[in-house]
Amino acid sequence: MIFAGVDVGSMTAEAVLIDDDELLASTVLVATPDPVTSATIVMERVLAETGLRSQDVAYCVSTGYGRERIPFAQHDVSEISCHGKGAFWADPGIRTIIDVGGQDCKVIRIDSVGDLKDFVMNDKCAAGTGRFLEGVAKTMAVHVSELGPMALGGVDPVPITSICTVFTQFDVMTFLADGRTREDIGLGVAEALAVRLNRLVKRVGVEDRLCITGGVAKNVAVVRATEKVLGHDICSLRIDPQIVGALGAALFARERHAKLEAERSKAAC
Amino acid sequence: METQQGSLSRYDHFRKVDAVCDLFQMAIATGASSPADLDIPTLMGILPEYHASLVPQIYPEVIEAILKPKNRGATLSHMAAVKRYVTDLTTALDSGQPVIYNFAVTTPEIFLGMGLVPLCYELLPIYLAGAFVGGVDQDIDLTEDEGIPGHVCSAQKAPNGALMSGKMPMPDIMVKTTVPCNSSNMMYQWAQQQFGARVVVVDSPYYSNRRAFRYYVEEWKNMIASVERLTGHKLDEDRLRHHVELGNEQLKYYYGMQELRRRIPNPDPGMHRALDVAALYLCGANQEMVEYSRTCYQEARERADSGLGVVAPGRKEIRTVWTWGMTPHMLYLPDWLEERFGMSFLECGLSYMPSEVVGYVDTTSVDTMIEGLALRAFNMPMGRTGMTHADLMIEDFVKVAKAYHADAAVFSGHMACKHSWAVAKMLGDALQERAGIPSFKWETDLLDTRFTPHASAKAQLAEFFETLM
Amino acid sequence: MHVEASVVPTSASAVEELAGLPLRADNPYINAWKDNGGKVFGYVCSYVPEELLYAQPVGLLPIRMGAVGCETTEDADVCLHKSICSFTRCLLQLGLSGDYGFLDGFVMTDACDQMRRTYEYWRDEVGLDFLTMVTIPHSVEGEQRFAWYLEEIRRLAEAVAERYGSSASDRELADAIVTYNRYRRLMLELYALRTAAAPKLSGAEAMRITRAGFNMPKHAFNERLHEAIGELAARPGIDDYRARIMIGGSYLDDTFLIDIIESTGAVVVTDTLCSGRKYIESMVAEDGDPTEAIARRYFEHTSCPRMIGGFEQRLDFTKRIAAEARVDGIIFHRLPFCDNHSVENTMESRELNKLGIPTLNLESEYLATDEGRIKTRVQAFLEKLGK
Amino acid sequence: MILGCDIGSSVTKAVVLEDRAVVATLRVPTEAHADKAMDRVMEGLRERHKIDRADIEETVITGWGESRVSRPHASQSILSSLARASQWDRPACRAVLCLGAQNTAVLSINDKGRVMEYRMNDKCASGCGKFLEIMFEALAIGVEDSAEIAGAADKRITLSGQCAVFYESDVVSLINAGESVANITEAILEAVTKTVTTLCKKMKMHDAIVVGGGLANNRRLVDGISGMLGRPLHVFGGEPDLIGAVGAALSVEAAR
Repeated sequence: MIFAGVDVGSMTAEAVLIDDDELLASTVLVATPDPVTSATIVMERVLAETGLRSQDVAYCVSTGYGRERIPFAQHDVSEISCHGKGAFWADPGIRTIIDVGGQDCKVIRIDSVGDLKDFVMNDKCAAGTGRFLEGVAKTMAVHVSELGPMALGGVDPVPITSICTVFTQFDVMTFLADGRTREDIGLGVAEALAVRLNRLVKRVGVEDRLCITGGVAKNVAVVRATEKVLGHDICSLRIDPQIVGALGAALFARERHAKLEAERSKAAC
Repeated sequence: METQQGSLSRYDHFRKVDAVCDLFQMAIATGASSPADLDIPTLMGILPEYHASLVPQIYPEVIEAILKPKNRGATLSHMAAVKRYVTDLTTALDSGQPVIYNFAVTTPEIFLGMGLVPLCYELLPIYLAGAFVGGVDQDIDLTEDEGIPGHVCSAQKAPNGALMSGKMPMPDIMVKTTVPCNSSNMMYQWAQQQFGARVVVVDSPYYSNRRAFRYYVEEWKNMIASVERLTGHKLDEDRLRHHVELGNEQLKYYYGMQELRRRIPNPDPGMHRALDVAALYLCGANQEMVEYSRTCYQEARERADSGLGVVAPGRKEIRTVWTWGMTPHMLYLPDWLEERFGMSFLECGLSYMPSEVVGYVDTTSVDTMIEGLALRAFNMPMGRTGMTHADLMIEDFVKVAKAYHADAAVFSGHMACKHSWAVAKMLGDALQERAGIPSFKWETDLLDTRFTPHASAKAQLAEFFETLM
Repeated sequence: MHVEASVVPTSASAVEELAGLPLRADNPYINAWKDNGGKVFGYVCSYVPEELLYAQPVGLLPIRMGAVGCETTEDADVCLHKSICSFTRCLLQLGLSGDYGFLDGFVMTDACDQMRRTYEYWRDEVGLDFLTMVTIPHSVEGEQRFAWYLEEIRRLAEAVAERYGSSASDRELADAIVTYNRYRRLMLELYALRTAAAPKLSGAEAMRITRAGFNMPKHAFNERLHEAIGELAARPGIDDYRARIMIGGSYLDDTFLIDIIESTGAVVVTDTLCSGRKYIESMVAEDGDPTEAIARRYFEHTSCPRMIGGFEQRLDFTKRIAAEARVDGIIFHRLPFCDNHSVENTMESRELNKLGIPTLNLESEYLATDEGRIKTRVQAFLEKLGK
Repeated sequence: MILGCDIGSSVTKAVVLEDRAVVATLRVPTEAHADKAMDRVMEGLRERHKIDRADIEETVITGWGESRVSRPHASQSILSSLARASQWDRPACRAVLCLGAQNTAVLSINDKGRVMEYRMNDKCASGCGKFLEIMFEALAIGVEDSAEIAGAADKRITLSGQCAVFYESDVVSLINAGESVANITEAILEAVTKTVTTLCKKMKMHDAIVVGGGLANNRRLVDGISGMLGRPLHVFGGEPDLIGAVGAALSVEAAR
């Protein structure tokens, strides 16, 4: 049976299809300001990929910022639970997840069956999030995906002192003007981000195994820097870290559907 | 340097403060008048390992400042006094004295009079933040990791982190005046909860009048009774008198310097404000502290008598009052501003104590001494203006600005200090309208160097002095 | 003074009238009170002895000032730095913009650093016929501290007498005490309807009714509340809720947070707010010297976090209320820059978690607009509770 | 001829004055390199205005990049440049409001053009041009079009929050709540209007306020602020973003 999960964030939207326990297909796209549009497009794409039609989907769960407003989703679950669920599916050994989203990051603790145990979310500040990295990348006129590899070449990381995402961009500009290499700036930014993530992790504590989800997980420099400050290995998932939320949603769709079926059959007899 | 043992070596904050005293004294003893003249490799060679490991963490600007002729004497004597205090404290603790932390505005004399050596909860982090780069940032983080938010005052977050990491001994008793703020009161409750400390409250009434003071004196007597009960140490009249006399002598010079700072040019170096405040917190602690005050006074006096100021001769002096206070983690800032802009630092919210109100402690009897000390606490920085209508703080500063012939005011607002940020606007307007001076307000944190990095603080202040002066 | 006669209820249903009672200048009871020559006094903190004011023969109506509906703080921000909590700034804004122009007096306290420091702005920038302060010791231990508070409220009474030329007799004080005790008992009945297995009203409704109580003469409110309780008891209860939640933390009189929580299917069944359950806790003794009895109740009722040495008592209160309402979890809210509640919430959470009571700590501005982020946390919290 | 340059972190503004009159103006991207920016300025002057290095008696630089220009030059603090330019534009001017990319500054000045007092947006980026850029990026519209787009607003939304980042998440929530771009744009501009007005009110400002900086081109902002202050605002002579550069150049004239 086919289940779908759709995750609409502030920067990207993802959709995942699963067939019982098998990951069928996934799609990631840059989100439009309107979550419903993003969700609709990303879902159409993922269906097109598999040649399936929307009516083939038995149940769909949405998550992310626009979650309550997705017309074709029967139910919505918070991205916090979804990331836990998705990461656990990818690796049942996972107990702690750091999810760096577009405008906020979360540290999620799950138990031995993948259920949410505890979580902490950054206070209202986009410092240390995808948007923070995007701003920096834009200032350096590189694509955010180039930031990681570039930073690995850094030797003497610049000190990123400003707490404000906006002002960090001015700092970066000043570093460039003062002739600091992009590599050193990239590394400085990665380390600043790692420090912020570490502060957040400290609030709920860390239990191995630990993984990072969301686009930032693809930034090698950030991952390495975070491992260093945390003093914990970060294991890489066998799936695209960006689709973890949507996958979790699809898994919740399967659970929820089974639950409803059970209730229905109970009601029948 | 004596071999370290007992709590001096056990608690990193004690050891560090003691070591930084050694280092500053050594640096000055070389006779160098600027870091350039210091033969670092040779010095490192003769330093004990621990001391050597600290050298790279010290602010170069601080070294530069303390080596200047105008700062040498004060620094030397202050360090000697602090070393003596740390020795007295650790000796007392090693001999089994309970660990008693007192809030800054409760005078040490009262505890010394009971044969106890108190430790001002906030004091050591203030010293360390001034000397070392990012001195207590990690301790602040430790506390925030427990869920204490950023807007709570770092003056308590730092020592709390130090307790968590074993850098200071666990408290048996903490004595807290409820002035000046909710933030500090909450953090003492937190310490009570986390460390099982017994918090003895000296309730500081709102208002600064006779009725409030009578109540306050009663609170002091109850506090003394509680501490006596909890420690078994009794207040001894002669011992109390001894320390009160030391304190009185110290105050004589403190008031004297306040007078000297009214002179044009101002002969008293700005970096001393921070040291003076620390000295005031330790008032009556030891003979060396009196020596420090005398040294500052006499040096300033000599400068004044020969018509010299702290600003280079021939240079226009910009006389400033710092309406919030100095910024401990930028200990060197006043010196830096004297050098760059000819600014002189007259008085600040953490140094102003009206001599005409406080005067000296009458040593006639235990009661007169308790009242006198209570009166000082009642009118000490924070104590005086922290818990009453804003008018008192405003009147004080308008008076100071006029009496000290100030050209400008600087409000280095500590972000956690909500009640003074609420007054900042009224204060600035009053100084503009009644003393005719502009105010520059900037945001900083008392101890956390990351809130406003030094570079940006310097840039903001430079802009102010360049544009207005 | 009785004004209910001169007020035409906006609705036959007491619940509807109370839940929809207009605030400030649009409040019919406040207007009727003034039309009858009465004076209206505002206060913010629950350490202000209302009975003492309500008993005054000149006719003083104490109302608890909130800032619901405040949309901007542009004028208050000129006076107050942004590190002052947004409730304080909103309240001053309403003062500066004239929304509280109908007030004859304002009785402040020094309970909170941020609020107490607006006294001078209320005095110099807003200007009121009567402005004073009741100051409160920071610990309730020891008779001399109680004595200070008692003297403070006697001085308040004297100041009022001096300004309005008459003072309340013991008889009048005793009547006020009876009225306020009845008010508290009725409110406790209302809470009992909330904490029922199938709550008779939502948390949002309860907060609106409570707010009406802050803004009506207690005589009139008691009558309408009594009817409302009847109406509510007759209702079918809410039985399809997702979880039973208790809220606590900083001052709250806006339903913003409760609306978000209840929009997830949970129901807020009780609270430990100083504007809620804590406010109606414990009665004033109806015998003995009335002023002293009033002082005792206000000084010794479950304390505000700013009271040193009161933590155990506050924690016990939280535990008791949570058990009373059989809550699934507690959501602590704090206004940014609120030192008292941010530290208190963290302390209480730690102790409660040790006992296996789940808590969620939230922060939001008084004029919050970030519904999305808060809802995500609330929803995740419910999912964590397995709800 | 005097060349005045205001090297901002993103754009470098240049003007050439002759007898206190503007004879040439130029804008080039800074691209985080002050020296290159200066070369581009010289190049532009030569090509577009036929002005050679030799024609320039003196070059005065102000702004972010000043300290980063290696070629010898005179320098001026940005605040005194603003003051000087405003009084040059309007001799009666006693106050200046500059709405720049990184900073919003309010100055009160005396009749000699000396800065008496000033306020700037502190740690908080809200109210500066960069902040608007970021907000409008989230909405996928340009700052320059914002005033017009906001004109179509049909509903009043209030944004709370203290810093750019707070606003940003508020904006994202609004988008997700399905609010119209026009309404959100209006809300953002209204928020900035309030922030700036509050900054102005924190200081005693005398009448005749000159407003400069890139954002001074945004009618919605300028009219809004003027309305809230209950005072007229005079937009700096035609090209408000040049105010700093003009002020820098005038310092030489002033010196004579």
